[in-house]
Amino acid sequence: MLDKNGIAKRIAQEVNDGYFVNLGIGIPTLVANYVREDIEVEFQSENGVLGMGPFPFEGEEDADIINAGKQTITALPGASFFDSVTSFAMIRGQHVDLTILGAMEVSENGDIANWKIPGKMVKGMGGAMDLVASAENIIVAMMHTNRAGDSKLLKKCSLPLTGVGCVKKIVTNLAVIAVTPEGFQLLERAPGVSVEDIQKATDGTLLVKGDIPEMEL
Amino acid sequence: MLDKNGIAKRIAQEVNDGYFVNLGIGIPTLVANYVREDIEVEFQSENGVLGMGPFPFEGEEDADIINAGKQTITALPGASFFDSVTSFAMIRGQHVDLTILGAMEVSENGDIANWKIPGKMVKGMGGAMDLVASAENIIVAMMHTNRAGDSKLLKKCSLPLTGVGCVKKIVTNLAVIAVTPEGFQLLERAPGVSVEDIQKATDGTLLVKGDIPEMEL
Amino acid sequence: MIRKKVADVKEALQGVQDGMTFMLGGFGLCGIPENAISELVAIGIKEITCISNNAGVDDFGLGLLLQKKQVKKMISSYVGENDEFERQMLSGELEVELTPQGTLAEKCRAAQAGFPAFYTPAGYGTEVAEGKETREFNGKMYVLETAYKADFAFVKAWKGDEAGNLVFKGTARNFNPCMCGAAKITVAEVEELVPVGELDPNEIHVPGIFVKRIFQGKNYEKRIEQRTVRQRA
Amino acid sequence: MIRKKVADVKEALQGVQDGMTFMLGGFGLCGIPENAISELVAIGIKEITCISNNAGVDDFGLGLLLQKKQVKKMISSYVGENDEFERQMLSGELEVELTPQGTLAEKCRAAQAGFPAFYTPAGYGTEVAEGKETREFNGKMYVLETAYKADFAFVKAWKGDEAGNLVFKGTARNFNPCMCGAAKITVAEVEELVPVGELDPNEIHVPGIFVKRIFQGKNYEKRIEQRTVRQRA
Repeated sequence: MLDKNGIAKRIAQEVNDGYFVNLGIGIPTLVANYVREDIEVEFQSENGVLGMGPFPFEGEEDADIINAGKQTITALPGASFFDSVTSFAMIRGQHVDLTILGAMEVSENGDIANWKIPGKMVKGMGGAMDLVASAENIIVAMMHTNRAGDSKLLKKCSLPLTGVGCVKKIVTNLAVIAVTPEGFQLLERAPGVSVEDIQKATDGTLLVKGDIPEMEL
Repeated sequence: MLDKNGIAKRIAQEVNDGYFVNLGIGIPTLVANYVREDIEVEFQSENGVLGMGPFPFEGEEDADIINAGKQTITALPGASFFDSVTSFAMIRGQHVDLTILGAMEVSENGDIANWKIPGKMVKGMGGAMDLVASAENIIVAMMHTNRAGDSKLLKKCSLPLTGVGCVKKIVTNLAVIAVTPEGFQLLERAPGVSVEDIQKATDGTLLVKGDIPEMEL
Repeated sequence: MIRKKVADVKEALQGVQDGMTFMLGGFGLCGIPENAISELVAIGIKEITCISNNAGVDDFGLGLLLQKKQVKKMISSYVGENDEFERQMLSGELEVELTPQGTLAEKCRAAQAGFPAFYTPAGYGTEVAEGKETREFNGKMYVLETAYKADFAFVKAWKGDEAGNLVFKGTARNFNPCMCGAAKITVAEVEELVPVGELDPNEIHVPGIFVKRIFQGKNYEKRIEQRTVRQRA
Repeated sequence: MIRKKVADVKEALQGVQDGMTFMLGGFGLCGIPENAISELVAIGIKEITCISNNAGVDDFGLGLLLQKKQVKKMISSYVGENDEFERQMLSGELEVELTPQGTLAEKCRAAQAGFPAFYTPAGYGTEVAEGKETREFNGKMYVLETAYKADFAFVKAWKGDEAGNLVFKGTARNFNPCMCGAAKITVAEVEELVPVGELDPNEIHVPGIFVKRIFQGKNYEKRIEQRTVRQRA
């Protein structure tokens, strides 16, 4: 079973040379720490920076330079700052190659819910609806089950949707799963996790074809 | 009767303090020469400059700094350069207070034609269609009749339109005319021109109410 | 040149009235019009509608207006940093319209640029599209979104001049440019009002035509929401 | 950082084929991609569609492609400086689609920013609106215009870096920014390719993500169409 950093590490393998990547808040933010150093990648943050770098050294924080999670960050050589309209031109115009974000629920047809629990919690969708409606390549990073132990991989989402039929891949603490026309397809198991464990934690249709390898991390 | 400079001089009186003004090619360009010096005015050129200044001194021309007529120009202190999308945001968004442009024909309901003579001449509309569809305040600068002696102020335009019901005022070599719901209304005569002269040169309905003063130039 | 300079925030806010709709720039607490917000709190304006990506935090930014219950309605994309906000929303005291972030930016830009409406894919198939026209183009579904209407836009820039030209720094730019000229009156506050001619005309982010009033702001706190740092090796 | 630099115009144009649609930046002869145009003439590409505000003059800019009859169709707003163009158009050799200038810019921007269509007032009640959907919003009529589709965009900037970031000078900016990222492949030529890090990230006009290939151009003529001057007092 993976922890949050393990999920981030596995997702980092999906980041290819030449990719512009948008990382959501939470686990996705950690992905930047594990991307191979021999490839060229640029991180975009939807509040208006391309070429985002690591956190600043202590004492060098600048209130005017933050990411979408409102964290102080740095800009790498070759970076650019721009306004929100330009930022979403990058996203909506499919110039961002890969979007990695968290979710409360994903359904087997690729719907995603991550912005609202009616009557209980309403933080808002931020840029997530633009991202999931636009990106060709969306990976969800999340725990396989919620705190109550219920599966977050469902036949149908119960929460208000963020986007429909958009998720391509899911990486959880238990597995790597592709969203296919037939449903969730199990691709890899987390270290020490059995197909049965994953099956039990998955509410939606889980396709298991042949031998399922363990992740290489 | 006015010459081109006279028309420009009369139109310059319509330019008020605090106006952002877009000047078309031809007579309108001359208006800049006659604007009062005690008021604050900025000229916008749709190819991407606000705060346009006079022509450069000889030897100081810069191929990268031109107006919409492709003439070399200068930029005044406080000027800005921008792209075409931003330029038309200014125009379409009605941030430009006054648009002055030439015409081949104007009809008594305010339609304007100035971009095409079918089968004969097709230069294109450039920014004119955006300007006339957007501006609240449009003044046409033109000769009252064409080279063949035919009136350019018509009941209905015969040439393909640039915009509908948009012209507010017309300044010609003979007169200042307002476009009203009832038709062309004569406001002022050019020096030495009689109401009859204007009537004869005007094909559309010409309203003459009371005494028509001569222009003060 | 057309001069836009006003003496101070009081003169800049002349004409604001109860019940009006305001656009406010900023992302989180980054690039927010601190002076305008303080003044809106001070004059006790009421029943306002705010179009702003976020709603500040409990004791800073738009949170100050929420605390005093001056806000009738918030139009935002993300409001997750503000407990008082959540309380007022869940109790029904505060109307909230949540809008995808890119759509929010574009609805401002549409107002600025004279577009009444545009089609965007964001929100298709979700609550956001309810009651809105949807339409297929090239095999993909889109939602028709309309331009915002607002009485005042309050923006904050790094530098500006009397002509109203603005320059931003870092990610403090965010929603500020698209709100300029998107309301009837745009008020810009700047950290530094420089002499006309000092800004390079090639490097102006917002041309002065989009700004009606400009003033030099005071006492910027520029609070950081998440101070994240790394250790020196 | 993702490197976009290519060796020269030949490498930059790899993949261009007869029958393709190209966007070309520039207003008149100001800010045109001179190197790309020369190469398109040199390789003798045919039957192309060009989206460009103007069509050059007889012996420069896009006029060079027209002279050699390489252009099947022009999509422009103003073509009044080119006799050969007028001849080909009136004789029916050349297809021409005239589009209001602001609409032309926005149709590029729509392609860049992922908008399939937008409503604009320009052209309502004219030939331009024929066959297009029209619609009323708030008592005013608008025309529905759709995003362009193009295979290559050729743009010219003043400075650029290997990351594809671009900076423009004066009114040579014009249509270049809205064409970046509006075609499948965007090729930028620059007068000066500077080392990465030299451009201030606050002052970049087009972020590198919108540019696929960049190269340092050569032998810029930058011809002036109307040399207008005033006399010293």
